[in-house]
Amino acid sequence: DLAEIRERGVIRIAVAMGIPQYSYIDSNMQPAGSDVETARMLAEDLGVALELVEITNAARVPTIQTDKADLVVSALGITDERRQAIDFSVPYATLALVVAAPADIDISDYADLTGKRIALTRATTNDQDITANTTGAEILRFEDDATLITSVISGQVDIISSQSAVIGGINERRRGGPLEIKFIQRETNLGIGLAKGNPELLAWVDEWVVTNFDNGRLREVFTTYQHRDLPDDLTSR
Amino acid sequence: MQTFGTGHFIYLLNGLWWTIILSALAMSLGSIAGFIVMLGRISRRKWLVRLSGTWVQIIQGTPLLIQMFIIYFGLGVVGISVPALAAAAIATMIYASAYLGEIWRGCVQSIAKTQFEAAESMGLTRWQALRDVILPQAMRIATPPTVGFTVQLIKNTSLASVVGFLELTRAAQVINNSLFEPFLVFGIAAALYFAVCYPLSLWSRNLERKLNVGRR
Amino acid sequence: MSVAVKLDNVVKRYGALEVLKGVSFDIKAGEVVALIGASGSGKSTALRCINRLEQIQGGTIEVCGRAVNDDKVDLRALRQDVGMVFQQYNLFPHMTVGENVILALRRVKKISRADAVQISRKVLDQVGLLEKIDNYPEQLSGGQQQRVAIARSLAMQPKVMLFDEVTSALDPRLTGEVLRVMEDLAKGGMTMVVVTHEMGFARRAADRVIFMHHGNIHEEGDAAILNAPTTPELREFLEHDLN
Amino acid sequence: MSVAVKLDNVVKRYGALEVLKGVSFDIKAGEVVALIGASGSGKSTALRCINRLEQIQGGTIEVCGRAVNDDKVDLRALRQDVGMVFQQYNLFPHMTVGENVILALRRVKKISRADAVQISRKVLDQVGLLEKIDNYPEQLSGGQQQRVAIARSLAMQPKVMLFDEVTSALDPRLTGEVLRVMEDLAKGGMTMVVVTHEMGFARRAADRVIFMHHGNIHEEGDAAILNAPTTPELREFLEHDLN
Amino acid sequence: MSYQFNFAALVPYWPDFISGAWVTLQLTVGAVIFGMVIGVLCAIARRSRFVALRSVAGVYVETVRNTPFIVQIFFLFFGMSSVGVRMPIMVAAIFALVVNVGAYTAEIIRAGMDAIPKGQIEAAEALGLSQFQIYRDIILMPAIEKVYPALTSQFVLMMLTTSICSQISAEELTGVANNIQSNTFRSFETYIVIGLFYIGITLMMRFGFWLIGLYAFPRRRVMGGV
Ligand SMILES: Nc1ncnc2c1ncn2[C@@H]1O[C@H](COP(=O)(O)OP(=O)(O)OP(=O)(O)O)[C@@H](O)[C@H]1O
Ligand SMILES: Nc1ncnc2c1ncn2[C@@H]1O[C@H](COP(=O)(O)OP(=O)(O)OP(=O)(O)O)[C@@H](O)[C@H]1O
Ligand SMILES: [Mg+2]
Ligand SMILES: [Mg+2]
Repeated sequence: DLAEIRERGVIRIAVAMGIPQYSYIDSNMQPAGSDVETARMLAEDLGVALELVEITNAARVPTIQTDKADLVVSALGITDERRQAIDFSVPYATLALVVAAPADIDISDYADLTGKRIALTRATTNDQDITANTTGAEILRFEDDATLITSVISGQVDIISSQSAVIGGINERRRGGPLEIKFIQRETNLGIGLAKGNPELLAWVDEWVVTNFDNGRLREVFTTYQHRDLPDDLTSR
Repeated sequence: MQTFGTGHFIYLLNGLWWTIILSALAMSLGSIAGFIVMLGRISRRKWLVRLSGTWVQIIQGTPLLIQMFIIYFGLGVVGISVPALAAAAIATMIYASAYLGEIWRGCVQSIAKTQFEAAESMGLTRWQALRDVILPQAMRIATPPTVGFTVQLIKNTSLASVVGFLELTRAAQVINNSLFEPFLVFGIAAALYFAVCYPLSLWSRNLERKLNVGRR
Repeated sequence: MSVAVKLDNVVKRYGALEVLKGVSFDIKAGEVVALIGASGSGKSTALRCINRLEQIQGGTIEVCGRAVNDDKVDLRALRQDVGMVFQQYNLFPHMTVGENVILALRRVKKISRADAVQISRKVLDQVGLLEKIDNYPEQLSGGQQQRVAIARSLAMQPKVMLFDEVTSALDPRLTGEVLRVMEDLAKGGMTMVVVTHEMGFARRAADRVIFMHHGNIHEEGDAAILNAPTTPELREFLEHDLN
Repeated sequence: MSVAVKLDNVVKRYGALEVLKGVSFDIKAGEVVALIGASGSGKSTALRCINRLEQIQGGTIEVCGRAVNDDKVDLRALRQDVGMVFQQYNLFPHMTVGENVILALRRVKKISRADAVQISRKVLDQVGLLEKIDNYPEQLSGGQQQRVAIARSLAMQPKVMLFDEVTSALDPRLTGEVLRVMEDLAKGGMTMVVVTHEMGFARRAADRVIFMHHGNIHEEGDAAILNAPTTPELREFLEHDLN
Repeated sequence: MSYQFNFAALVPYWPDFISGAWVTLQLTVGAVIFGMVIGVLCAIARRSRFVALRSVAGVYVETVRNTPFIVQIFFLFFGMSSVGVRMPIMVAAIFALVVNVGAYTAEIIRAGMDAIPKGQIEAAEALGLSQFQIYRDIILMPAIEKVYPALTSQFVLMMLTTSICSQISAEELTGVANNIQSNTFRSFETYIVIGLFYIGITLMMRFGFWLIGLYAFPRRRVMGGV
């Protein structure tokens, strides 16, 4: 818990590398992205050193459950299912989930996906939404965003469900015409995850998020990487 | 938009370094454990044979990925925190012990039973017979399949990424996640694997050829 | 003369197949016995039972006063007393001729390296192969390999030697050489049991001949029975002998 | 009588080692020839050259009027004329005795299954192994395997048979049986070349004996030369014969 | 740490586990059958007299054996679609597995063929059999019989490798497990359950290969030792 972290002088924050704009490796081979920046800020404000625990997407929850890290700051959407396994802070950022496709494909809601082939990243909120809301669509689940993006760039699939931030990256490389956003599935609130039973740590993190959201530092970090603004009422959602 | 540069290449080399470290750990620890498993498999005691047989069956029957996951997170569950390197090394050691044990058992048993008989009828103990007569011969037969397994193990260490281990494949994935140039990045990773594995394969083939000539 | 090997009503089965059906014979110390009989009659099996490479299902075997099929028998001591030369030689292919001979001297008898080398040179000289001491088995002809196998057993100075068809791969000349070695051993008082299908060899080598038939001893006596068999089975067996 | 096999100045080398140094002999149709000589003298090699399992480096070989070492020779036709029984039997371990015999009849001679089975039963009966038709080679004793190998070759009704030490694993009784089969074949007019190290067998089986020494033919003549050798080498070779 | 095991949470997902196992099985069977064919052909090619054939087979075998499966499957799946060939997932996955296991099988079977005693082949030649007949009747089955244990292990290993096919969105056991654990956060329990599934499939495979062995190698029925 909090006292232990202070005593240790190090906070271990888990980040899944490879979520575009949130956490990735920059050209200097250093971790970068809005989540990475957020983690750095948090450690600095707590007055301890930061140890980034680089993990994979699927390991985000188990890493916290088994105490391999103190916090997870990794585009982790706050859901009821996840709340049963770990605790979340108040929202610190959002993830816009969209369905995108080339211009010549006509889709405007879930019902239009019937009979189509749609790709997404496994174990994400996109996955849950699409699985729950469509019938008769062929869903291709890739293990991470990079593979998903590769599948669209290489032309294996045309329609994807992902977070809005990846669309730009895809369109830079794609040959068969750019993707456009067909509809927004939802804007998911992202929370900082931590193990259950740490009220002090949770309280500190909550307070930190609210303070830094209000003073604009968190919003600035987000906008730098994501090129969009966060909603004003985020921390009270 | 970023492009592939020397920084990326060095990052991959760093991943390759960890791949080699992990493989070396797995092979050195795994061969000790594998030797013990082999002894169990050829033992005269029924229960030892059965025990080691079950071990081999279970380990060979589950993917390395799942073994890694269970060891890394499983030890965490019971409160033992192991570093990723240790977890990956333990898992690959266990994995290697089953395969090496089985490969070596096959080799030892392929040495004609009459060699054992000849040694024993000269009064050698079972252990002396094994050490002086059987193992030196089995070792020659065992080298090609052992090298073959090593090559597979080097590639399978890529599964250690599940426990957050940044070896070659994972490094390639991380780079690809920011570059989105899968053919380039994975192509280079494949070439690096090839550069490590092919000499081993070549060596084992030459060895095999030499041994075959010996037997004629 | 004391009894070196004593089989009493020995029964050996492989599953349902009864290979030895109550075999009894005594071999006196210093005696040379030839074991003959048709293929599959149980000759090799009998030899293998004597130094307990096979477990027996009935009867008793005694070698130099030791109960072989007793669970508490000191197997290593037994096997120091009994040397065996296999039909297929079973040399250790990864060792030179010299190393093959030295191995058991060092490991079992714990003799110093220098002494072991000296012994190995002596026995290899005895079988006429001293100059091959640093060759590997593969580099030898069949007959030479067979003689190395003999030398390897001799080096241990066993009290009893078991030879299983040691001349099968040899032309007349080499057969003669092996015979000469065995005659030397006999003069030195060694007990020998020789399985062979060459009657000429049995005639020359053996003090006594035991004829096995379907897992039983059917006829025995001195080498003369090869010229005047009393049972029709032995007569039939010998009838086809070309010589 | 016509010539079945004709070797003219045949040279065979393995690398630098000259194994056959200009060997010449004729074998007439219907003749039985024994090839004897010390281990390594080139007997097996000579047989293997006759049905072109080995390429030769000099000279010519003719079998039933065919130039064996001609590049354009019809190898399959040649091998239908020449049967070979190997020293190591070389039975196909994954096939039963019957299947071993039938295989070439079906594949090479394209005989119907029923006819092939009938032929196989006939030849197996001839070597006394009809009841083993459904057994696998491993289930047979050495002598039985050797006889199956003979039956397998016989079934193809070759004009010439090459036997390489076909009695090495046999006791006198089985050797006798094989001899009887060969005598039947000889009566039927088959040409046979027999490599053997048993002089008794050579005496009984052969019309003519060829003694090889260091890759050359050193002496030849009818079986009488085994009793009265003219060259010192053959005399020395025979000296050690125990019979 | 207080981790409470809760397998009950997984009960509603049993149809998913079953369907995952079924996909794994389909991938395995497909890959074994075609991999065997490729393996035999390549083994023969590697022993061929023709240099060209030998080297083509050699390059294929060495390339595949010395690079990771994940890279191979990426190149096949995404590479093919880059040049406009879009295959159904299962076809692509089986294709990649066949390419992979074919190379390993080729090496194993080649070793078996090399171990057939030369005398056997000479005996067949002496009987007048053609090269093709010798391969079919004398070499192939005994060679496979000799390396059958190694072959079985390789195919089991390949079955375990099918888990990587989840990378290209095949819904096999591991993929399904990842779906389920992302819903339940019972990763441990999920991995333990699919671990048991894999062991079950392994046992089934070994039993299946044993049965096939009984049928394919009648000698073993008589002599024992399958
Ligand atoms: N391991 C075994 N399992 C089953 N049967 C066996 C085994 N070993 C030998 N036999 C059988 O026991 C019988 C006797 O075999 P043994 O080797 O003693 O014969 P032998 O008299 O030495 O014959 P040969 O002259 O051919 O060497 C044979 O019928 C053989 O088939
Ligand atoms: N493949 C080979 N490579 C090199 N040398 C060989 C080969 N085959 C045979 N030789 C050599 O050729 C010589 C003749 O061999 P061959 O087998 O013809 O002898 P042999 O007269 O049949 O002897 P044996 O009575 O021992 O069967 C031997 O010195 C042998 O070492
Ligand atoms: Mg025997
Ligand atoms: Mg020969």
